Amino acid sequence: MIVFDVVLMVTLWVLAVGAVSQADLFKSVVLFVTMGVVVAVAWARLGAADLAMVEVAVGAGITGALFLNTLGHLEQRPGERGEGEDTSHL
Amino acid sequence: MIVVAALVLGSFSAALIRIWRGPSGADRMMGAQLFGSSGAATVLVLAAMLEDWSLIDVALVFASLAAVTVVAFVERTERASMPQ
Amino acid sequence: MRTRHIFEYGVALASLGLGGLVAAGALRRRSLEPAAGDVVQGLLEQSGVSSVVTAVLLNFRAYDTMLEVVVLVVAFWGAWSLHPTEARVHWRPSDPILMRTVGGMLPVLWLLGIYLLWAGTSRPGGEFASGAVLGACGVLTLLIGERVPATQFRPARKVVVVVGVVVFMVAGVAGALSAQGGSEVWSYTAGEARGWILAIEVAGAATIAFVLLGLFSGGREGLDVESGGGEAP
Amino acid sequence: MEGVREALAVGVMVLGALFFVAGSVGMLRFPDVYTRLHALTKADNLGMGLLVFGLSLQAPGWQLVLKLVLIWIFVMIAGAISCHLVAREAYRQGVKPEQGGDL
Repeated sequence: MIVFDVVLMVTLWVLAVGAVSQADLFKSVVLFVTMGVVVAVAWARLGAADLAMVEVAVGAGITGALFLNTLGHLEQRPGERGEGEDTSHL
Repeated sequence: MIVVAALVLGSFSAALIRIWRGPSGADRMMGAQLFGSSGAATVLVLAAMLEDWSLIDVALVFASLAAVTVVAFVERTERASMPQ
Repeated sequence: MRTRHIFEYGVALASLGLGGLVAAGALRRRSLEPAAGDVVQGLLEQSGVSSVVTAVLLNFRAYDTMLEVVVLVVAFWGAWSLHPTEARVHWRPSDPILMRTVGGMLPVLWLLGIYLLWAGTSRPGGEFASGAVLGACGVLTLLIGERVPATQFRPARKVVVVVGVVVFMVAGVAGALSAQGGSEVWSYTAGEARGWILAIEVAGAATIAFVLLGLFSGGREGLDVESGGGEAP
Repeated sequence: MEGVREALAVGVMVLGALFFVAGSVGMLRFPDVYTRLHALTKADNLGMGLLVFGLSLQAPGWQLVLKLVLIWIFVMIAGAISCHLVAREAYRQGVKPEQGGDL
């Protein structure tokens, strides 16, 4: 069991440091989503089933979709898109 | 039981290497997908090890939402490449 | 450049220090007694539910939970008052397999969300888990180019966004009005805790799910049938 | 009888975990996206199935067995969708399958 805990902890550290230190934003997002999954497993290991559920649904599910969505908007700036949409208030 | 947990956790870490090395976005997404399924497996094994069967519900949520990120990933790139 | 690195190292050092403190504390007080746990266990009978977590979240420390929902609602308002995103309406994924499989999975996911809500009174689950799962359902629905039922109607949206907070407040006011001697202000009406908790859970899950969906859609155009026009709720 | 069931459960679960490891090794060692996906998805589905079977033998009630089977079905659906989508995405992005190379 202690091996399990240590592996979980080290994975968590690697993912956390990796997620914030990437230059490639997409890689960063994937690492963050993965970290959400590992955090959820850690909560499950600690017996906090409620937290694990919320963590996996929000951290791995919705936040991942949200970040990927944002990334899409960042990659295609309004100016380059040219659909005649009002960007004057930006 | 502990052997099972160790093996599943081992495949967990393998996914990490794939995410790190890439090389393509698809590879990284694949790694995240493996994290999803082996995460559910780990929680299941934990449920048996700790004899805490309420963790089954957690695994249920894991399994049911595993596809969300992948769908979002594909949708994003597809929509970006589509002529508006 | 230089200052940025100094800042990063500073943050790293501070994090390490904090982590060290936490680790030291964890190692020192190994046999920490679960002080609050016993109190909660003792009072569980009065809480109206049999799940410890739900009892704390929605009865003993309900105002905390209410403020969490308020934070979500404020975040939602903030996001929706920014630049509107382009409409998703005319977009459909080109992949029939994706649409059919996800479309077939969605009803089961809805059921799962509602099951978690129901399970919340006796097992892990409850409004946050349920709201998150339902929100993820909505996100998937948008991702396959479908409309989420009822989100096009602006009055319904306005109601759903605030209902989680309003029901909380109604519960508090009802408790205050029926309080005898003034000591029971902002607690549930005697003997009706379970009913109030269920009402709050249902309303809260609806609000949380809608806020998460609204954050994903990024603005009203993400949800509306026709883009533009109208007011944000 | 109890002992036999216990032993069978553990045996099946170890087998399932071995499939997980096989899938991960395949994902690390195979040459391109498509073969990696193939290794990963198939092995994971079977590994999950065996795990679920092993746990069902230990579960204290039919509701739990029902949930476990539901988990398996969800994992298979999610695996199928993800595999298909990721492969299509890689193909659209122009990732070429490796040809004629040896492993």
